[in-house]
Amino acid sequence: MKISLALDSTSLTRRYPRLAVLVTLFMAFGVPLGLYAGALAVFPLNRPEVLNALAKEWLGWDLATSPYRNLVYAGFLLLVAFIAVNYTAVFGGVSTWVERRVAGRMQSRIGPNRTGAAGFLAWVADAVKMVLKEDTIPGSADNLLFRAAPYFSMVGLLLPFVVLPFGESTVVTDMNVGVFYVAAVTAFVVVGILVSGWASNSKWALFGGIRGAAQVLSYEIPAGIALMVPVLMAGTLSMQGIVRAQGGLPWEWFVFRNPAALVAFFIAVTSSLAEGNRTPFDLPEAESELVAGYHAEYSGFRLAIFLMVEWANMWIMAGLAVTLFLGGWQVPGVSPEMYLHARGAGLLPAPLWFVLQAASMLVFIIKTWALVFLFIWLRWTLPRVRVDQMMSLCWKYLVPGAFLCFIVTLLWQLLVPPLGCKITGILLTICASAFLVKFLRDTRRNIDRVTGDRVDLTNW
Amino acid sequence: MPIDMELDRHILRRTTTTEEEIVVNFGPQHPSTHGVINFVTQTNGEIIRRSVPEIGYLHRGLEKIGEMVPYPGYMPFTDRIDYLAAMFANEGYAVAIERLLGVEPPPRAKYIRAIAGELCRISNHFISVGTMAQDIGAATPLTHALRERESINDLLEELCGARLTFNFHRIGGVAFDLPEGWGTKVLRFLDHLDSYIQEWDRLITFNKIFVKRLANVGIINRALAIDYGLAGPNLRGSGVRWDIRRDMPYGAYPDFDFNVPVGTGRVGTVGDCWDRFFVRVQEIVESSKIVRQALAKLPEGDIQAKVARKLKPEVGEAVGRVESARGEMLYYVVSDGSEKAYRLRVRTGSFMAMGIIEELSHGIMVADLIAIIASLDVVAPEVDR
Amino acid sequence: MAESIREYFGHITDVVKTFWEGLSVTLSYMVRRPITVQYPDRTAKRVADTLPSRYRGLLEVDMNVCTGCMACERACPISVIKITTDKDPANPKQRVIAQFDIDESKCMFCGLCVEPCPTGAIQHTREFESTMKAIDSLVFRWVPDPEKPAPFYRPVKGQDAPRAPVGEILRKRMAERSWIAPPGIFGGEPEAREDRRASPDGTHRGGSEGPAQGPSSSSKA
Amino acid sequence: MTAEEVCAQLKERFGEAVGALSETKGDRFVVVKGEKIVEVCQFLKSTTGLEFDYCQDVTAVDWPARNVIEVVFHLYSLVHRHGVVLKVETDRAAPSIASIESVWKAATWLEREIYDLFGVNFVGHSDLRRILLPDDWVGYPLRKDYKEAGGYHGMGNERPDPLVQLSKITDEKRKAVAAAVASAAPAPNPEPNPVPAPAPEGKV
Repeated sequence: MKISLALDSTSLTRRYPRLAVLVTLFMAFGVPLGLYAGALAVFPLNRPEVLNALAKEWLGWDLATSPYRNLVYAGFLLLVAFIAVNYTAVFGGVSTWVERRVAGRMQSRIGPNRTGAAGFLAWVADAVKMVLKEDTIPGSADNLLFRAAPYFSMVGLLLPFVVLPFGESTVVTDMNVGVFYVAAVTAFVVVGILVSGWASNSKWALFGGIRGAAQVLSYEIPAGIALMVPVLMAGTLSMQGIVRAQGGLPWEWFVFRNPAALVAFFIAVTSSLAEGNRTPFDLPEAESELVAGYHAEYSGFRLAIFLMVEWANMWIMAGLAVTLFLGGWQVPGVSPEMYLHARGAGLLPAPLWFVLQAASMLVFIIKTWALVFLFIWLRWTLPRVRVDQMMSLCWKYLVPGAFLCFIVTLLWQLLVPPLGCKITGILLTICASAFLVKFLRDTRRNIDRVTGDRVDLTNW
Repeated sequence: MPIDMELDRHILRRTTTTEEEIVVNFGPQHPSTHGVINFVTQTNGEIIRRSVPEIGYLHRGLEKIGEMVPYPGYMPFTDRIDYLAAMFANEGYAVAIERLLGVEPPPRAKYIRAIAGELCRISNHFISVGTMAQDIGAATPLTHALRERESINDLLEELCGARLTFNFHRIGGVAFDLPEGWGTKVLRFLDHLDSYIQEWDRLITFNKIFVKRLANVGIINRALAIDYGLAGPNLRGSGVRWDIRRDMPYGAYPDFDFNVPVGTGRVGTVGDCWDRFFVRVQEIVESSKIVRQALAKLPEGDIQAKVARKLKPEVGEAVGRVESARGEMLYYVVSDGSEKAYRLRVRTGSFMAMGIIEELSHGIMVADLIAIIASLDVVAPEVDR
Repeated sequence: MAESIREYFGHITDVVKTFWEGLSVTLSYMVRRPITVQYPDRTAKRVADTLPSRYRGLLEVDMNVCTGCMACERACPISVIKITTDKDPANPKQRVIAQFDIDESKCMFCGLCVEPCPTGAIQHTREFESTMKAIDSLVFRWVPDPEKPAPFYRPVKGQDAPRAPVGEILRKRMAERSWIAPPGIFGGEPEAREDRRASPDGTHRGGSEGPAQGPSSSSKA
Repeated sequence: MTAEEVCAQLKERFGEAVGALSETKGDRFVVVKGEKIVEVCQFLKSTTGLEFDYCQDVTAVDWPARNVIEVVFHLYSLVHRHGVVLKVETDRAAPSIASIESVWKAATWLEREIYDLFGVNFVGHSDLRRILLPDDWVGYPLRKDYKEAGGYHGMGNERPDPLVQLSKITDEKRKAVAAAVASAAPAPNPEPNPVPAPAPEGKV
């Protein structure tokens, strides 16, 4: 009793208000920044030739011929994986906090605001709670599959990080089949959903699992075809290659280069919403229908994994869309040559190179968070579609639309000269900006239209 | 007996079964059953073969209690019949006993009843349309609706001291007169409400997914609605222009000018879920009109008719009907000349609405069942009483 | 064909239009004030003090102005009020109230008892926070000690009864019985009350085991 | 159409099976013979000019004194805006009448409720089982002679009333006080005109 009182976060916050702010700041900025910095430091080293050279230069050890070289390489890869896994967990947690705060505000509520400054530590508290809770397994469940299911989802979440470019050089490996690889491995998530739905031996979970399978498999098709549009425009499947084919300014992004790409972007985003089981496509867990759907029987740590996958998947979805359509990490005004020049001639890059890398990561992170906000915002605005509507939307609208975009892009690439692309880019950018301004004005007018409501940022 | 067999044989009245079908219990605890109700549902994948509601989990014997307590003492119990629209449960009981006694409440009391009742109707309809949006998967409209409802609850709390269990009506009048300055507050709120309703429509009513989910779903045509004795917005959603306030006027309602919105099949077929939803949204606007008129025309005078302290109505029986937020609420009171009712019967809109769900459930999808339950606006305590 | 093509694209434009509106509404709430009241610790005033005067909170009786007419007991539809009147043995002309108990755990806050009260002795306060560790702690004895009964109040014509401000007496009472303190109303420890519940015939422990005490006399352990 | 006219039409069609309009205060009703109720309802529903399409309520009243259970039908016509109240009396020992489910679907659930709470058997009902109470409930609660069994499957529904015990304590104490005063008598009258005792809270 006494211990639980002492650990009561509210009373701690009361007693040491500064401590709370410091802890919050550390969790909010220190941890993610540390992970980014780790990525920035480790990723450039993570190549055999660099490691070999470094070992020779600093340690005088000829790694290239050493019998232990594979162990060292694997060790570095583990380091990278460690950073990625932690980043996923932290992002998943932080995004739950963001989601709850944004949802609260949109719903005229406040959201969590007690644990830590602005309630930021709520996700840490939740994670601790989840891990401490009993991990119950229903007696009639298929024990092995029930235990394994969350890890399938987890693997599906983590594998795309291998090719997701965070910055100019901060990518684990730039596969030449990157896009294809992402489309393939994200399907692992649905294996987890399907297995958990079946293994739970619960009717709700079964409904959820089957719905999830049907949904994700269907939406792979429009998603896959829509992803072919930037591939066509860049002429490569490599993620870095696609980003390099774009530029830092909006009219250099693929999304505005031709109208079909714009449509393909919306199709890709819609499909990824469906693949990530986000509202309006949250059918597999459909709270008001299936109670909790595929994870109805899960608790404790396994449930935490499912929830983490659900939220962290937003990063993959958004990051993919940013990479393929929105210019990725391209910093405005920085050409690819500048990275090369800044790198310097030495084995390790010059400081300016690191600054440029950090800038490119920042651009990527900001864009991705903006898309994540869009996902959150959509979730708290739209109702859920029905199963048959989800299917008809996929097959009647998205699939034909994606094919059309594909063909138009093909023709566009063949027929329109580069100048045409540039003009289209600028025109579409202007249009998009005009729509954005109109949208913001509409938003402002919504407040004025309701008697008694006004702009008021108090009550946090 | 294994529970599955019992469900099969007893509730679903099923003698044969195919391998593909499963029986699912939607409830008694389920996010969308609006209380404690169990829908025993026989499904083939996402398609429902039949869904049979099992009720009674909230049965508190309120009709029996009516035979045990004296007439005035039953008023607080009526609050518990329908906790979302207790004003009408109060009013219906008061009207029934007044008819039994031959007492007429003074005009001011009638107006105050109308004001309180219509505010309560707005509050109830906000819950109804909000939870409906929630059941369709949109969480935000519900909290926006609750925001408006909070304002009404504050007003009603100031009027009668409670937010849900009002116990505001008395036999032959009302408990309190309007507080000082209350009318102005109500008018200020109504100004807000009238402008807010348009925002509500922009947010959810015409949302494409929402319309798609509700239009042409759970169609109850005119004949079916009447046959099943549906009441209130559910009946009007099927295009039947029937409103006790207008057609069997009681209280101050003959003095007011208001429309009775009915379902028109604007986005689908007459009598679909969306029509029932939209009827409620329109009724919010109509109720706002009534409150404005009542406040403008509010007569001076007493708020309580002369009624003996010990009520002993003559032998006889009377029916009190009011248009509750969930349709016609009918109190049937039989008096044997003592100070307690000999028999007190409450017939509620939710009970009638529950009866039709089995009929509608053939061949719909799981998600549609949720939409239908939500659109019928059943409140479990009102079903079970 | 043309019709269905128009319908097909009509769906798409509908989606764009209505999503546009819906998204602009939800976004606009980002800069409106949330309606939430940060109960209980971040309010400008105690919430009980912000409630309207008609609010029906916990019942309170001012024994100084109670006439012992028992109208409230009769009005209560669920019998949560128990009044016993008696003669003062020392002064047989003086009628006294030996017992005035309200079981506020069962009370449904309907207000019917307040209405017939001739002096306003029984009133609903605006206090609503009544969490107690044991449900019996919510039985309020307004005459704490039957040995010191309260005499009937005789109303004076043309003069208001000198009633204490509503809520004052109750607040004092509530402060005395913090929810964590043992109830002690039946003169025993909380565990001792278990047998009361367990007794098959539903009868209570006899009063012989301990003297009835006012709630205040329970130890503040 | 008024209740008198409806009653007259019924009398004309069914003769003896339909009683006279009641003369009691409040709402007036017509008593119909149980075996004719379905035909009467069918007639009320389908006859032009009557067209009672809306079955508002079906309920029952138990009269142990007369040894009958009355089943009460509140019917209404949304077309003509008129209503009628029918009553059917059935024997209390074995109450049974024909179901009017075939006339109005609304009666399905209403009759189930009467079956549940009064034990009236509706012959021809498609799904006659308990609706509010559990299937294994004993007795019919809305009958006047129903005695509560005090729980269900070992789940109690009563909480000991603390006020009863407190009354007992008070009585004992008062008796003790009276006895003490009596034994100390004749005591001088302490105060001729007692002022109200200090507030009980003052003591604590």
